[in-house]
Amino acid sequence: MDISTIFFTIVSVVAVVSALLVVTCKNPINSALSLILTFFCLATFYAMLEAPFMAAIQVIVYAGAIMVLIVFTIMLLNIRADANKKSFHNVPLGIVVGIITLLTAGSFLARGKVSDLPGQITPNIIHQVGHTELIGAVMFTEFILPFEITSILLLAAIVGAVILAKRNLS
Amino acid sequence: MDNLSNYLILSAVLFSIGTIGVLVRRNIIVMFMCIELMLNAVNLTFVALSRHLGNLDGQVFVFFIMTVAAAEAAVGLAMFIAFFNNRESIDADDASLMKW
Amino acid sequence: MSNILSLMTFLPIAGVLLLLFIPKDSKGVLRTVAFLTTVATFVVSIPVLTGFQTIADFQFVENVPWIAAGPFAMRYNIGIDGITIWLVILTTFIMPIAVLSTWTAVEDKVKEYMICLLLLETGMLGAFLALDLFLFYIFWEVMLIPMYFIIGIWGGKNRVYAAVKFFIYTMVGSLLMLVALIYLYLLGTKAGITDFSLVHFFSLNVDPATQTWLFLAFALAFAIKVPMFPLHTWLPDAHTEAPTAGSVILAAILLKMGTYGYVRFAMPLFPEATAQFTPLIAVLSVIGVIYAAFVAMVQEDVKKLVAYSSVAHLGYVMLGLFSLNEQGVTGGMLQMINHGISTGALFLIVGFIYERRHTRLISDFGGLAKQMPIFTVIFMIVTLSSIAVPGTNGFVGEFLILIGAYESSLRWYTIIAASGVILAAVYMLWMFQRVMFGELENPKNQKLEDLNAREIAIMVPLIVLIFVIGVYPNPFIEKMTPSIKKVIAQAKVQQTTAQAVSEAQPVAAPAEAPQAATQPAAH
Amino acid sequence: MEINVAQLFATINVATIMPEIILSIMAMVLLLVNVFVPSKQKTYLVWLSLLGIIGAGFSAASGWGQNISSFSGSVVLDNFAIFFKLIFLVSAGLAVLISDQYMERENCNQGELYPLILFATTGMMLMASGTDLMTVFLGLELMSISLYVLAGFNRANLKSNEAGLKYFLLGAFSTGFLLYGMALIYGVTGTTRIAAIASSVAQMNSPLTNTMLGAGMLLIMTGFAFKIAAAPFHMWTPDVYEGAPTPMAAFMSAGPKAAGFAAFLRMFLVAFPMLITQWVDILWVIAVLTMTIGNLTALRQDNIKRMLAYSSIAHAGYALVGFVAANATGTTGILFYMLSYAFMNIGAFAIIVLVGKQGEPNGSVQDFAGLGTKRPVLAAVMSLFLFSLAGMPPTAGFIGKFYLFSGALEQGYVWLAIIGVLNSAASVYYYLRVMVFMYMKPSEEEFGWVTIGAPISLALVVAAAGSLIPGIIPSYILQLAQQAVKLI
Amino acid sequence: MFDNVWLIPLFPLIGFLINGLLGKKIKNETVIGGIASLAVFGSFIVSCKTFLGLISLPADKRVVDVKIFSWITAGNFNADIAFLIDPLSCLMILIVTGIGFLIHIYSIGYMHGEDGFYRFFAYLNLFIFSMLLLVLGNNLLLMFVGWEGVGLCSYLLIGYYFKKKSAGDAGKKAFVMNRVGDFGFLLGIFGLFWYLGQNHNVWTVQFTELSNSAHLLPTGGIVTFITLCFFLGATGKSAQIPLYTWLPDAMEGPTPVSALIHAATMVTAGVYMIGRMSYIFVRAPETMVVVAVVGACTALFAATIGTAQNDIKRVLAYSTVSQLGYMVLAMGVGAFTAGVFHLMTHAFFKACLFLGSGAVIHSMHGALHHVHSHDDAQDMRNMGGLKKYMPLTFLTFLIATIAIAGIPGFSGFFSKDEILWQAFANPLHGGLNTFLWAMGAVAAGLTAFYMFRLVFMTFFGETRIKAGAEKYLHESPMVIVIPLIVLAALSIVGGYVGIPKLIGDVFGGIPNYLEHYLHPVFANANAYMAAHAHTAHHSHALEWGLMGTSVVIALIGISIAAFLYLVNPTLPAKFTATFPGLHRAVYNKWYIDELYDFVIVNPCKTLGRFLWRGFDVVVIDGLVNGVAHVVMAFGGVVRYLQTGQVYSYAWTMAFGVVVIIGYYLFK
Repeated sequence: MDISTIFFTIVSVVAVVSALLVVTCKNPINSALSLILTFFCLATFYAMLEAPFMAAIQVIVYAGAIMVLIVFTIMLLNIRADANKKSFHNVPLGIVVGIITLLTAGSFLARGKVSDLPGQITPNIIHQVGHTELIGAVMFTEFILPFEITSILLLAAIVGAVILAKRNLS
Repeated sequence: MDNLSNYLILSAVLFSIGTIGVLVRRNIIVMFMCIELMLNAVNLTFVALSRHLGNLDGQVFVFFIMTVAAAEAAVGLAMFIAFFNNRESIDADDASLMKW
Repeated sequence: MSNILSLMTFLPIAGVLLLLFIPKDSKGVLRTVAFLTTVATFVVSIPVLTGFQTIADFQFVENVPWIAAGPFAMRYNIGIDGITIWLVILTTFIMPIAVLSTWTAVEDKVKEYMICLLLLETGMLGAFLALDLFLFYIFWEVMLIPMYFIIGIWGGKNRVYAAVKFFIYTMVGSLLMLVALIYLYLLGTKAGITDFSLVHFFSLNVDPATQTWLFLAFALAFAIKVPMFPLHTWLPDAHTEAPTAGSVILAAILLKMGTYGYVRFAMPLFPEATAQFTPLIAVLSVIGVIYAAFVAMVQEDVKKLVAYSSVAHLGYVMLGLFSLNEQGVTGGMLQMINHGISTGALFLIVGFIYERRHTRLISDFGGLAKQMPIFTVIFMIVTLSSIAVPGTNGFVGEFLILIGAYESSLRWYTIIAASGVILAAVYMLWMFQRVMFGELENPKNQKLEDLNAREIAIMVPLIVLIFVIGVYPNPFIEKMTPSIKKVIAQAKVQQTTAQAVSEAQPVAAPAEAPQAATQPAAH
Repeated sequence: MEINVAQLFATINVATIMPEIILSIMAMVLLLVNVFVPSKQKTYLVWLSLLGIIGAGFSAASGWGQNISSFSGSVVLDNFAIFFKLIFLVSAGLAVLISDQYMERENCNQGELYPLILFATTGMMLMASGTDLMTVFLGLELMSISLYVLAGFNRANLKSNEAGLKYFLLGAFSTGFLLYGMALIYGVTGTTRIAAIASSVAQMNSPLTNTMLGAGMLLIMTGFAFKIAAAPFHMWTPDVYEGAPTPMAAFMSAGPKAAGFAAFLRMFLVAFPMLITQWVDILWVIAVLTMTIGNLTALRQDNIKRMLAYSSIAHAGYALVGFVAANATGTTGILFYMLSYAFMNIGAFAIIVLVGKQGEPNGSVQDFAGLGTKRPVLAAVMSLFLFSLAGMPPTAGFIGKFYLFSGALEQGYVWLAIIGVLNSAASVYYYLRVMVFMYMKPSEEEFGWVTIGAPISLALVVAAAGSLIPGIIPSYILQLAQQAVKLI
Repeated sequence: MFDNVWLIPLFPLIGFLINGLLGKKIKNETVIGGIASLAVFGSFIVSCKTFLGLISLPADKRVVDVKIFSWITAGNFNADIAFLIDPLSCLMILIVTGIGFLIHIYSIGYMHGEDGFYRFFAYLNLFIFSMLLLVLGNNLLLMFVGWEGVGLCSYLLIGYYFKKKSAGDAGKKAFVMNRVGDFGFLLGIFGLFWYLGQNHNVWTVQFTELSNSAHLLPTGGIVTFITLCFFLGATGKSAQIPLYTWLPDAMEGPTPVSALIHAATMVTAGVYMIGRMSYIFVRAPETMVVVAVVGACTALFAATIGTAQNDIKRVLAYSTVSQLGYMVLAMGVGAFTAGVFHLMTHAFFKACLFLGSGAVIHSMHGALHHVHSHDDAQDMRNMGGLKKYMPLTFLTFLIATIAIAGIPGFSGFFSKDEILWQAFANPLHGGLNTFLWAMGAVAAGLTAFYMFRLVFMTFFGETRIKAGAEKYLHESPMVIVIPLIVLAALSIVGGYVGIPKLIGDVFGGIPNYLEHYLHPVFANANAYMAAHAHTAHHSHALEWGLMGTSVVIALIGISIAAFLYLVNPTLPAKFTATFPGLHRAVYNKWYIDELYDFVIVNPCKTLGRFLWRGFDVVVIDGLVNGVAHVVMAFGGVVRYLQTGQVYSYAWTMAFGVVVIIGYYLFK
């Protein structure tokens, strides 16, 4: 058992536990904070998978932007865990479904087979060229069109958010 | 290879937890967070696979997923606010004006 | 005049377009235009009749490509032959009468009403004329829409139920037929058939197992339309609720679509299945005859009684058609016309008294003969025609059907069916007696007026036809004979080979020979 | 790592995405115009958007007959995409035309509506022409996010807001599955290009036993099934259609459904034809369920929008029949059907827009009573749409169904076709029910509030023509659809 | 020579059309009656000419077909509008047009002032037309046209007083019962057509062709079935058991109708038909037994009922049924000529009786009307002693009564005696013959009894009419009386055309003209019988003895009637008081109508009601609507899956995914 495996195990446990906390915490703020923790764990995994750029934007976009937005909203709406109100639906059945989902996923993952065609982007190249640069090269050549679409997507999202959230004109 | 399996299993676990969350939680925002959790699980899969396959397409995909997640968050939260304004509630079960 | 059939079919549409430009309040103009359109259609149909040659081929054929996409090719292919000639004439003949029949009864939404009637005429003519299976299906379905509105908007108290029932019932059957139709076509494509033209399919050899299913699908659609027992329950409802014109058209023409479907499609296309199902159809027809008679006997509503009598009559028609010999099929075809005339006339008659009294319950009447002598005579004649008294048209048809069926393998069914003539007399005469005879007790009936000129004008052509066909049916039969022979040959050809071992010999041999002997006598 | 710009531009053929470009530019222009023109009247935006839509339409149509892949295989310009793009543009155009009057009435006539419609349309077009999982996904999200907003556009209205919320939550949830499926496919094939996926699958030793491939494929299927409202992923549909502003419900029922089918078809018929044995029986069940549930539930609806929502579920089921067939006839049928469905369904919604009062207190079928007497033309046009929806000849709906069921029969799915037609017969009931009320029930209502503006009357004329004419002379459109499906 | 035969039916048809269409406008009774009578008279003239033409031909050439036009042609089925002129049809047209003419004349007087006078004559003409078609038709189908046509006219005329419910009922009953017979007739046609065509390739319904192919038919078997079918037709039309009940009810019609249709002509159509197809009937021995037994039973049975009726017309009606029984019996024993002979004589005396009773009723009715009495003008208990008021009527009536009672010298004697003798001596039925003869003889006695009972109650004794009304009783006008006289005369002399050989020999060999005349018609049948049945030889003494017996029986019947109703008028009442049950049963016609109601009519109605309310509405429509309801109910359930809760939607989706993937993985 090498150090990376141990590290992976520890981070995995943290990720899973914090993910569970997201689901189980009655207070949305606690859920949000747990989610941030999960995101950080994932960023750690990305780094371990030699994708530092992904790790970075995971932290920046997810933990930074999105979660801030969420926490902000929770604060804004001043939602508290209301003890009188049920905050869960059928938990046992949920767990059963979750386990079945997991088993199914495990099943197809176990019996499935990923492609093992060797790709060009080996860790060596990443180390030589740099991950961010590589990503950029791919994104602005092969995937230029999706990239452009995201711009429109964001524009549409902004317009939409404004429309939905702005105060009534009347 | 073992490594990949671990990641895939882990992401499957996270995906399942996210799914359970969507199914059992009543708070809309928490539900949304659980969806984010699901997306992140997918992201992990993508990155792990990308690493395994030795091409960056997966990571680019993750980039776009994040963008979309951000956009969804913006729209979604705006909608939650509107909902809260309308009903003084953030409970998904209160959104049952239309049924049958 | 090579496009005369198209002209005839779509002339009513032209009338519809004209109607659209007439303000809805000028009811008289609307009615007149509609009436003139139907008359014009009838006039156009006359050259078709006079120019019709007594041969088995389709005539006045128009055949142009219409749709071509994927494996399918549909053609605008219409034509007329001995099977359809009289049905078409009947349609164009009944329509002016139908328009006249509700001249005063329909006061509401006259424009829409007339549009519906004209659309219906186009649909019916198209369905009779179509020689392309797909085109036939289109017209077949198109007919439903105006009829639905006619029942639903201008009908009686329970009209919505009746209209929806009519529509969906028919639709279920015809959609299954559509599936069979497509299936048949796809089978055909494997045998080199390139479009939906009917003639291609006659030569198609479908294996018997498939035939069974296809036949069932076709037969179901047609059986609902006929309607055959036990699929008949929509008919009394539809008839009772429909306005007079609706009932008349329904009885006179729409029901014929079902029987026509059997002759033109189900039987010649699937000869082996026809042979296989002949006993079943015969049983149902016979049950229909007897059953409907019994049910008709105890009806309290005149219109419902007539509706059930329709079921019985069409049972005879089906029996005749499935006897698959010349007498039977001729009788069936003739009886289709006869039923159109007589039952159409009966519905008109019911309409007359309904318009006056706004009731159709037999118990509300009695003794009308005193008050309405002309009406009585007309009613009597039509009743007699309906119960097939010799000298009227009904007799010729029923007799040929029964003798044809007796000759065929359906002998025992015929004997039971023939007892229907007794029951028919029972229920019709009983009804007639209760409505027309006895003392004029109900004070409301004492102010009834006899038929007016318009009403008499409607009835006279029908009465004349009742006697003309009854006394001299041969001109009507002659025009159909070659086509009927052809249909029989198509529907029977494989049947004889299939059963060659046992029965074919005595059935087939004499069927051909004496025709030469009797034929010259006809002229 | 050097980026060779010349090489980069060599892979780019802007013509392939010209319609999308035109639409998005027009959307941005509209955003600006809306800000700088301080008019309460927004009708000019309608005409401007229509201009953009027509421009995009011409641009799309001009590419007919070509087959150009561009952006390193991210998108393709082929007849299939063009045909679908025209469907989207038709729905968008009709939706735009019927929006103004409705939004004005409901006091939420904000100019951003039109850009959002155009953005959504752009997303659909990208879905249709995308040949890369990312393009498809982003197109789908662009469409979805715009639609979330459009569904909840009338945010002060509880129902609209709720509709947006439900659509959003469930849409995001289904996106999770879709993405997971895409991830698995990526893992199995090592690529996100559809063509490459296809060749990779083709080269696999045993694609049928690779469960990751199959599971990924089926997860993608569930994602698309959600978009086209196929059972059991249809649950959002009635609530969202009922709550969303009526023109948007109309738009959602036509455009995104078609877009879902476009991507769904391309994905499954190009990438996974080898696995047809694995998805076809599941799709068979889904098709039957979708038709049956949609129709059965629609039978009992009083709210007309909700009824049309269930009917739209049923229609997705019919289209799936053609999909199950997966042959030229069936897919031709899908294309034709989606086009005619856009006309007839938006047409029907247009009538609902017209008949409704503010806040739609009269949204039930019963409130149509007397329309046939008081507004005969409207009622007649509505009847035409309903008959077309019911699949009565001679309307476009019939021809569409004919091809769909023919496809199934051609492939030997006799029972599927029979279930289809039986469903079709059952569906007649609830369409007739509207007509029953319009024509056969008395009413005191005078329908005096019904005013027909120019845009909506144009929409009605177009929709009516589109529902009727292809039913009588369908050859041309059918042949186009046939050419379109040849390429996938 | 027979080119103008078509005029025979044409005249009445024209008369019908004129009166039917224009009668209402004409109004003048004399004109209407004149037109109608003239039409029939025209037919009569042409008929006479035809008859003369026919007898001028050699005996073996006396079968002529006259084709008018081709009527129905379908495949190998062909039926023409064509007339068959042969001795039998010639005789029949003479009877029909001759008696028809007389009754037309009579009706002008009788129907004077009735509502719908024109209608009556139109119907009468239509009847004559149909009857002529029936007897002249050269094929079964055309015969059937006439067959149903006369039934129709009978229906119309019975229901002439349509305001009376009983009249309408009676008309309907007549039509329906006849329809039952027609059903048999039709099946007979089908069977014959099919059998000959299928097996011998003779596709025909034409009489001459049938006659020529009769040798192709086997004995018994299918022929039995066919002939039984035809005989069912005959029982309907000729009011035999079991289908006789309509005829007494038919007396609801005006009396001339009863005379013409329900006595003289139409009801004999069944007999005529059997005669026409004698060559087929004789080939079915079982059928012949049935025919003979039914005829004999009817003769006896109806006679018993006739003894207890008080309505003058009903007595005559049952008498008609009984006499028809004789004719059928004659047919059944192969005595075709005798049957036709009796048919003819019966036409004379029964028409005379009916017309006479009509005259009585007419007079009674007028008298009762004058005193505003509602007493029944047809009830014999209200009559009595009428002979002094209506002497001519009485005389003619008496002559006819004597004729029907079978007193030697009158026409009825010859024909009836011939039948009884043949019943006894025929070669067909072996041991059954004695019974047949016995039943016939008893019936003859009963006939004599009830007929004289009628005469005594009506014309003799004291006047029982309501006091004061008797002064209004009067003899009828000449239009009524003249036909009576003519018919009475015929009742006497009509019998001399068919004097039995036995008697003829006594008077110096007077030939049996009728038998010679009809010989060609029945030659085929007789030849077959001669070849296939063993003719027993009976002595002349036996024949004389039987003849004497029947005369004695008749005289006994008359004597009893005289004793009971002339000498001791209180006795019948005592008798009925002694045997109330028997009297009630006989008076109520043995409850046969009630039996039919109970066994057939009511179950039919109940069945109809059940089929409608129970089966059509509940089961079939219930099934149809049930499917719809189940679908709707299912929709009602399914819609509640749509809870409106986001989480449940999410659950469904998750389930969907799990199930799909699970199915994929573990299938």
